[in-house]
This record gives sequence, C-alpha cells and structure tokens, in this order.
Amino acid sequence: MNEKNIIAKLRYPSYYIPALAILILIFFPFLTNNEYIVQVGIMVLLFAVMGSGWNIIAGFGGQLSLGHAAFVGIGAYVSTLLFVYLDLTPWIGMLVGAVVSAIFGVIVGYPCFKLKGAYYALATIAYGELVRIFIQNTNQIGPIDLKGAQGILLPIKGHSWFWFQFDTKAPYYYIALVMMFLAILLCYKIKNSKFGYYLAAIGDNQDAAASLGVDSSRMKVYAAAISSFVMGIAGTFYAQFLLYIGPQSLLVDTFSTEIALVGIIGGAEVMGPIIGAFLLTPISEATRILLGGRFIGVHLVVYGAILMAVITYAPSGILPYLKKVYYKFLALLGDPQYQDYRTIKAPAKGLGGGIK
Amino acid sequence: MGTMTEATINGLFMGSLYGLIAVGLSLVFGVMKVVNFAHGSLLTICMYAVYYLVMKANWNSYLTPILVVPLLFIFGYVVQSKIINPVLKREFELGGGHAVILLTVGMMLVMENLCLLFFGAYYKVAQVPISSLTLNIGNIVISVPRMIAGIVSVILIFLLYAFLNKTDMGKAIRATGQDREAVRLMGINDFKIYNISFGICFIMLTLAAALMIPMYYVHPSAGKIFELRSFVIVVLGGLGSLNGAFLGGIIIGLIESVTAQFLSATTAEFLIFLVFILVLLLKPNGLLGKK
Amino acid sequence: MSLLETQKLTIKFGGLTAVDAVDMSVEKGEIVGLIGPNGAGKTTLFNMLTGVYQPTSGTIIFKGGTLTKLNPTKVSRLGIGRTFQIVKPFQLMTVLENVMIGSFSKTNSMAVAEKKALEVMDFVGLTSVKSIQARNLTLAHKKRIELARALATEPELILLDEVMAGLNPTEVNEVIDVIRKINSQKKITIILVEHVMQAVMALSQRIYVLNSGKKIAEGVPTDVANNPEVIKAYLGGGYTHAAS
Amino acid sequence: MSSKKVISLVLIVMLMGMLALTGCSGNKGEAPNADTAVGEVKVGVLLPLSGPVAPIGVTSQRGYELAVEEINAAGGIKALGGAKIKLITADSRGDAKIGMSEAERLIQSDKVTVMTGAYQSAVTYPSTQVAEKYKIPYIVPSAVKDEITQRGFKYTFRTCPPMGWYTKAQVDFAVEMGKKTGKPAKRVALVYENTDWGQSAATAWKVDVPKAGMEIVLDAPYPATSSDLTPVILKIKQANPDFILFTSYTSDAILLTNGIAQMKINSYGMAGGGGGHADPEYMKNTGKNSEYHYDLCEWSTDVGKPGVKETNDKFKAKYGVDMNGESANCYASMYVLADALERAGANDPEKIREALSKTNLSTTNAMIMPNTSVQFDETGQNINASLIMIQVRDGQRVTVWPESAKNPDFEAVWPVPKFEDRK
Repeated sequence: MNEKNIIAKLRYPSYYIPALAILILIFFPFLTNNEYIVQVGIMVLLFAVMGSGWNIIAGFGGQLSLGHAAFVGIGAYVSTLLFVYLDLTPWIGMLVGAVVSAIFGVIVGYPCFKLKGAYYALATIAYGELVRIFIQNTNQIGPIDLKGAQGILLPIKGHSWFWFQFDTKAPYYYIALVMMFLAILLCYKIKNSKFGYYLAAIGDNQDAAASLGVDSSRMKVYAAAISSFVMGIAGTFYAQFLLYIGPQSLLVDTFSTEIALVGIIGGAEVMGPIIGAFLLTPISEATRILLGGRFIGVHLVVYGAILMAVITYAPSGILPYLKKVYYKFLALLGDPQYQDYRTIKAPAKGLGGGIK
Repeated sequence: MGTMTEATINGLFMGSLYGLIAVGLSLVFGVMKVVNFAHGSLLTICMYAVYYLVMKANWNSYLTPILVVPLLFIFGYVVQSKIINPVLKREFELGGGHAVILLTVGMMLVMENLCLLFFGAYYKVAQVPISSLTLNIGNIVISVPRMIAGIVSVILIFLLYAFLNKTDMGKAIRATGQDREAVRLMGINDFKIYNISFGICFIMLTLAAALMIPMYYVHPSAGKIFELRSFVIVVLGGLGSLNGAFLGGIIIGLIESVTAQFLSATTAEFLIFLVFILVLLLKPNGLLGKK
Repeated sequence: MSLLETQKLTIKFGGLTAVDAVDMSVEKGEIVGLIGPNGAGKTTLFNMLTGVYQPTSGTIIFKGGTLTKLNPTKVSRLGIGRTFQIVKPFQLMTVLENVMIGSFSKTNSMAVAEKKALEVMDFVGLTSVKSIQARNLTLAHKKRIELARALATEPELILLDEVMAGLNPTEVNEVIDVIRKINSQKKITIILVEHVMQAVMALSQRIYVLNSGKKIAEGVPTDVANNPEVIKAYLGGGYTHAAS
Repeated sequence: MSSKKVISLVLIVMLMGMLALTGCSGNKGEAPNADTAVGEVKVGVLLPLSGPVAPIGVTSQRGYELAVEEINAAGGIKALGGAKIKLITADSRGDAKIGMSEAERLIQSDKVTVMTGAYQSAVTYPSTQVAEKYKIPYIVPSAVKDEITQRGFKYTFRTCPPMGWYTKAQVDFAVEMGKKTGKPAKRVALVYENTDWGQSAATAWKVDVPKAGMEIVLDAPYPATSSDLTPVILKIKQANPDFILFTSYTSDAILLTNGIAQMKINSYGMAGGGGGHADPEYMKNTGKNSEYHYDLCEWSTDVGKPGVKETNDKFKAKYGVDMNGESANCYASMYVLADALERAGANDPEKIREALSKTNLSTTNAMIMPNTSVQFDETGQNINASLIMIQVRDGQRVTVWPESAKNPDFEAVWPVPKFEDRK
C-alpha cells in the first residue's frame, strides 16, 4: 500500500479511529501532568504484556496456568541480582533473566504437560508456591544475598537509559509501549502460523491432535519457553520500574490470578489480554481510589463477579462482544466497509475461541 | 520421646480433620470432575455461620450442625444448580475444559472478599470452656477439642463412605461419577445428583467448621489456608477417592507435625508442596486413585 | 508384502484380555471391514494400531517396519490416519481450521495448508460449512470433518471407526460414496469398523470378525455372513439383526 | 477477521480507557504540592486496610483520626491561619508494589504535602523511596526495620525505635529480671513468623542474646499463615526454654498463646514484641491464656505520663477499644507533624522537612509516649524513642519496665506462675 493510499483511506472511520488511538497512545504521557496517571498507564501496558505471555500457553494452548507469577519473579530476581552484584545493565539482565525464566518454564513445564486439565492447573499452583516459599526463606545462596522475605531494593544508579532508570515516568511508559507492541506482534505471528494452529488443536482436543501427527509435548514445551521468556522480560521491567522486588508482592498467588484474569476476561485471541488489561487495571485502580479503606476487598469482588459473568455468558471473553459493538459503531459512522455489521447478531468466532 | 509421640498424635488428629475438609473436594471431583477452587472460601462461610451461632446465640459448637447443616446444604444445592450447572453443561457439550475451574476461582474471589466486607478483617476466636481442656497421660498432653475433632472426623468420613456405598442415593452418586451417560439412561437426573453432591460437600465442611471453631480462629482468609492443604491431600490420595482423601489427610498431618518437629515449620510448608508436585508428576492418580 | 500386518496382537487390561492373539493383514488398496458384537475389541484394536495403547504382546508391521511402541503422533506421521468412534472435532475451530490441522502435517505454509484443506473439503463435501465452528454442526458433519482431517494428512492407510453410526440412510449412502471415492481416486487403503452391516458388506473386499477379543472368522463378505460361528456370535440373528 | 480490524478495535478501546483515566484524575493543574487548598494540609496515610494485617491497619488509622480530630478542633495549625489537617487514606493491601503505587498516587494525584504510614516494614521501605524521589516528608510511626533510616534519606523521619532497640530491650529486660530475682534466664527460644519483620527480629536476636550470655535453644520460624501451629508449640515444649521471645502477627499470636497454655509449657517468662501481641483482638481472643505474658511495646494505657488516661478514654469512647502501641504511635506522630507545621509556617514539603529535622518537642499530646522528647538525628531517627515492657495482669496490660515509666501499683512477676498453679 502506498503512502497516498493510506492518507486517502484516513477519511474512513475504520482508519482514522485507530490512527487517533495510536496517536493518543504515543502522546499519552504529554496529555497529563499527573505522573500517577502515567504510572497507571504503565501498569496497564505491563499487564497487557504479561497477559499476552500468559495467553500463549494458556489461551492459545489451552493449558490453564495459575502460577505464572513465578516466571515474572524469576526474570525479576535474575536481572536484579546481576544488576546489584555485577553492575550489569538491566538491558542485558533482561535477556538473561528471560532466558533463565524460559529454561525454568521448560524444566517445570515438561513434566507438568503430561498432566491434563485440572491436574495441570494444580501443578502450576504448586510450583508457584514452591518458588515463593523458597525465596521467602532463603537469605543467602553461596555469596549471593537473596534477602529472603525482605526483598531487594534496587540501588539508584542515576538516570540513564543504560541503567534503565529515569526520573520521569515517560521513558518507562515508552519502553512498556514498545514491549506491548512487540508482544502483540509475537502473538499475532504465533496465532497465524502452523505452531499457533497446533497449539489451538492441542488445547481443544489433545487425542485428536495426536491422531493428526501433532507432537503435543514438543509444542507445549515451545509454548512454555516463549511464554515464560515474555514473563521474564516483564519481570525485569517490573523490578526496574518499582525498584523493589520481594516474595510477598511478586510471587503471591493473587498476582498469578491477576495475570490470568487479564487473559481470561479479554479472550484467547491476540488482542484479548490487551483488552483485558485496559479494562481490569483501571477497575482495580478506580475501586481502590473510590472505595479504598472504606470497603475493603471490593475490587476483588468486582473481579470475581466479572469473571463469573464472563465464564457464564461470554466464554470467548469480552473481545468478540466489543468487536461487535465497535463494528456497529463504525457502520453508524458511515464506514462503507462495515455496513454489513449494522444488523449482525452473533459475535464472530474463530480459531480456539476461548475457554471451553 | 514424649514430644515425638505428641507430635505424632497431633499429626494424626489434624490429619483426620484435614481429611474431613478435603473429602468434600474429593467427592465433588469424583462426581463431576471439577476441582473446586472455592472450597476454602466455602469453609470460611461455614466457619462464620458456626461462629455466630456460638457467640450470638450461645450454642454449643458441636450442636450447631443441627441448624447449620440443613441451611448450608440448601445453599450448596442452589449454588450448584443455579451457578455451576449451566457452565458444566456447556463444558460437557464441548468435551472437557477449564470453564468450571475458572468459575470457581471467580466464586472464591467473590465469597472471600464479601466475607471481608461483611465481617471485617478481624480475627474471631470462640473461647468456649472446652477450648482449653486437656487430657494428661503421663507427660503427654492432648488437647481435648483437637482429639474430638480428630476422632469425630474419622467417624464422619466413615459415615460418608457408608452412605455412598450402602444407600441408593449414595450408589446413584457413585454411579454418576463413573458414567454420567449410563446413569442418565437409567432415568436419573445427573445434574440433580451434582446438586446433592455439592450439598453434601457443604455438609462435610459445616461439620468440620463445628469441630474447628473451639480451637481455631475465623478470618475471611482462614479457609484459604486449609484449601491449599486440601488440594495437596486430594491429589495425594487420588482425586475422587474418599479413603484417599482420608489417607492423604493423615500423611499431610504427619508430615507437617513431624517435619516441623525435626526441622522447622517453614521447611514443613516447603516439603508439603514438594510432595504435592512429586505426586502430581510421578503418580498423578494419587496413592489410591483409580485410573 | 502386505501394507499392514499384525502378529499375535494381544492386550490385557488387568485380568481382562481385550484383544487376544489377533493376526490380520491388509494389502495395499484394499477396503477391509472389521466387525463383531459390542465389546469384541474392535476399537481397542484400532487404538493399538494407532499407538494409543501399547500391546501387551505381539507386533504390528506397517510398510515393513514395526509400529509397536510408537505413540499416536509418530504413527500418524508414518501415514496412518484415523477417525474416532466418539467424534472428536476441534469444537472451537471452524471446519476449515479443523482440516488445516491435518494438512499441516505435510507443510509449514499457511497458504499451502489452506489450499490443501479446501481441496479435501471439496472432496468430502464440506465446502458449504467451511467457516462454521465445529461445535455448531450436526453429527453427520462432524463425522465428515474427522474424515477430511484424516485425509488431509495424506495417509496411506485410514482407519474408520464407525463413521456411519447415528446417521440416517441418506447420509449413510453419501458416506459410502465418499469412502469408495477415497479408495478409488486417492488410492488409500481403508480399514473400517462398522455396525451398519449393509455398508460393510457393500464396501469391504474382505472382512475380519472379532468376538471377545478373538478373531473368529475372516474372508469375503458372503462367506463371513454365512459362517455359523459369526451367526452364533451375533446371537443367531445374522447381519440383518445386527444392523438395527 | 483481518488483523487490521482487530488492531483498530483494540486501539479504540485503549483510547477510551486512557481518556477515562485522564478524565477521572481531576487534578491536572500545574500546581506543585504546595498550598493546593488554602486552610487545609493534606496528609497522605498509607496503611494495610485489607489483607491479613488489616486489623492493625485499622487500629493505626484510628490513632491518626483521633489526633487530627483533636488538633483541628483546637483550631488547626495556627501558623497557617488555622488550617485543618486532612487525612487522605490509601490502602496498601499489605503489598509492597501496591504501597508504592499508592504513595505515587497520594503525592501525584492528591497532592499531599506530607506522608505517613505504612505499618509494615516491607511496605514502608519501598514507599519511603517514592516519597524521597518526590521530596515529600514521610513520617514513619511504627515500622521498625533498621534499614529504613539507614539509606541516607533526607525526607524520612521515624518516631518509633528501630528493630535493633526492641530486641536489645527484650534481652536487657530478661537480664535485669534475672539479676533482681536471682533466677536468670539461660535458655532462650526464638519463635517468629517468616516474613520480613520476623526475620529481621531473628537476625538481631541472634546477636543480642548470646552477647548477654544466654543460649539460644530453639530457632523456630513459621509461616504466618499456618493452619496448625501445634508443631511449633511442641518444639518449644521439647526445647524447654526459660525465656521465649516472639515476633508474631495477630492470628499466629492467638494460636501460639492458646496452645502454650493448653500444653502447660512453663518458663520464667514469654515476651512478644508488639504486632500481634499488642493487638486488642489478641487480648480478646486469648482470655486467661495470655495472663502474665510480657510484651515489649511502645506504649500502654497505664504509662505514667500526663494526658494518657484522657486520650485513651476519648479513644475508647469513640472506637470501643483501648488504644494500643500502633494507635498511640500514629496518634503521637500527628502531634509531631502538627508541631513541625506550626514551625514551618507554610504548607510546603521542603519547609515541613526543614522543620521536622529541627524538631525538639517535649510538650503537647505527642508526649503520651514514654519518651520525654522527640528529636531526629541526621538519619531521621527519633533518638529519644523509648520502649516499655508490659505484663498482662488480670486481663490488663500493665507497664512493669523500665522503672521510669512503670505502673506504681504492679511489680513484674518473674518467673511467672506455672500454668498448673493458676486458678
């Protein structure tokens, strides 16, 4: 498509609305003076990345993991220890952490993948807890000070891209934004490939997949490696952003559940976790701001209720429903390509359309 | 030596109580192949019910089941038929999946945090006269409520076992767990059986709550602590197997008690999860589970 | 040399011998029927042939190599396709996506896989429903999806496990035509387990009969139908009774 | 569906989400965190109001509330034209990452000029770093982790003593009692929950106890969320210590105390270090079992200081329970802040910091604490912070140590009566 063509097409709502959205995303840090709002934006992007990583194994591959915080934690701890002890720049630490996380994902994943359904979910809880209990009670591994339950406070090394530390939120925001776009791209590539189709087949019916020559164990191990690699990257970002990591906040089961919720509520498609993050993180923040301290735990009641409603009424996640509304909206705005959607009834569904 | 004996006795008593708590989880799994992640928060609700009856109406904790059991049986029945069954139906149609598991995760979040909203984050302990009663044999001290809990748990598990094996309803429940389709062909409404099973799960939890109130605190997340244990126990014994749940309970109770004695309570916690994951990997059907 | 051969194939579950020392051989290009009353061990035999179960003893030889100890994935890659007695389509996928999973076994390219899948779907008559999620289709369609999926892997041998059960007579006739077409046009060898006797008799060149895990007869359809042991196995009702 | 369409759809949702967020932020002006509202000083309060530690969070919040009510009723901050103190409370859920995020929000969105909290060391430690970054003074009234004031921070001020002082005071007390009664404790058991707080106490004990010539016969960490603490209790019984030191949250403190009484494990004394042992819920739920227990804490209702009784009566009338160490800490810290605000003469973080660092307060209700004055050293630590040892007598917490603060009507009982001999 040539340049002229794109500009010409911008008169249609289906082009100018996304263009506007991208512009807003890009200039978001400049639209507000309030760093807290930017921080919420960063958390949204970070959850979108973590949700996407979770989605590769759980959404695409149908293996319900409730222990994904462990992979975030491993990425965060590895890069932080390298940062603290070897003065290694987090950019390299991020890759090392992600690789270690991926290796760990394969090691725990390989035996676990022989388990089906509920057994697999239980196993993920177990290794999540094991990692937490281990780190919480280990102060020292050889010469490395793991600080156990106390957690590690990252030293401030000055504000530079090299040290991944900045005095404003905007650079963090842009790193997270790039991470999110890369995650979307990765998921899109996976989803639209033989690998993605195979994962969906395994998630749907493993016996049938095997009868067609799909090597389930190998596919799941690949998916686990990629998924935990993404989580490891997110973990490093998390550590550098908050400058503190500790087992009580990083490795707890509620964090795992939150990551999973983002993917489940959004839906098992590429954009599902992204939508999930853009919906859930603000809900969490809003309930805490509006009700925090007065009605404790309300946001979790809301999360739980949303989850139950989604499972009962929209097992493919909310994405298909949002699409329907969006297309109708485009049709009303007069976009010629979407006029069919004025009367559409059922939401579109496709490959591996969500929770079974 | 004395402490070792005490640790073992305590492990056995706690173990059978764990078994009683886990048995409902195992039953629900055995019948409808669903791991109920809300099990712990259901226990919390039962504990609050018993606690308030003891504190506000001055009931003897061990008598509370007379009122609480029917109430919570009905509650469980309704939850199963109105909330879980619709999703379960779809899951059957599509052939296995995670929908019901996730539904129970949602239920857990809602119930646990509703407890927090309604009852507050305070620890509530019902100090009743029996709470501090002990039995002294030589230099061995046995806590009476613990002993009652341990022994009654064994009896209750046995009664449930007898119910499932001797009565028509029990046989129908077991048959449904083995072959849903066949049971339906025999004219039994399988979903009704699910409702009843979930109700029975509540009965066992209520009874466990009545046994625990004299010696344990109530808190919105009190049940969650037992829930993780229950998962370990039912997997260890074999998901769906009642004697397995009992055996698993005893094993976990002993591991916890004896490891904490020799090493430390934190090591015990680590070890429990290690055993859990090893059993999952090496013998996922558990020690007594059927293939 | 036969395409597939089993020698004293046996499997035991606990004390029960589900398949007992069965010898059979299938030549390239044949359509072979496998019949027997319920519980005779037909599906168990299929499951051994496809690597789902490992035989307790005996061997399976396919194209001169042994299949014993291979898992379903490897068996499929060697060129044996199958359908399931209780259908197992990928419920949340569209028909096209279902068939593409099969065609991916010979290619890594999306475009090639899709083209191949469309061809196969045309062949078995699924084109009209290609964009519908499998879960929303009728049993007849689901059975065809399984057939198309297996065909898309380009097998040399295909095992059909009751592809006609539960279909009405018109649908049965359509499936019979498709199976003939697969055999004649694609030169694929077929073993079919079937309770619909008229179909087995019409399609099969040779028939094996199992009862309680043992092979009790083999031969051309007319011989088998008149074999007294076979009639006894079906409680004297002959095949007309068993077809109900 | 083409990917382009999906992407466009997602972007529009993001757009709406972002706009909604920007919209609800409210404060979008350029104003720095100063003089945002005339006649009002916004104080950001970070506390664990949900999660397992929530009861202590609530208790702490009450302390702040009562002090602010009194200060405002007495005419507010006079140097600021009678400005009222306004508390803006945020829930950390006891989680470090949420605590940091909430600190950020209090400073950025609510424009607070000073912060206080966050009870747990694990939350206080990282959240003070946020405040430091934005140059907002942060008063720490009850988090004891030593490192909080050891980072060279300029904006962190701690009114309570650090952990090292607690453990040392507990050991000093035991030594002193031993000398006084001729029954010195030799065998010490350490029982502590295994998160940040318990682990740092244990680290300090392991230095202090041997230094005082006592032997550690038991080192028993346990998970704060245990379903059964009997194994720990049995270990204590087996170790047969003279003196048992606890670091426990409420739930575990209850289970341990009841279990020890039931097992009739006798020792010269058992001492907690605040936290669960100082929670009114603990007293309510252990009844007679906690009789004669010692607890090292910051405060008690019978501390021999003026204003203590009146304040506690007011507190009890309002909330139905006695004040405890946490609420008193928080209560007093508000008076320290009020004093600093008077001297700063401006609602400006920099000036407040300046004033706080020069604090030398020995009047006002901040003096309900056992210390005689409040002064911060260059690390921000209140050098005069002091501790008391209470003993539970007839269901009341009675101050028995040190001499300067003790309740004249009671003497410490050491060794404590055997469980068998109690009525």
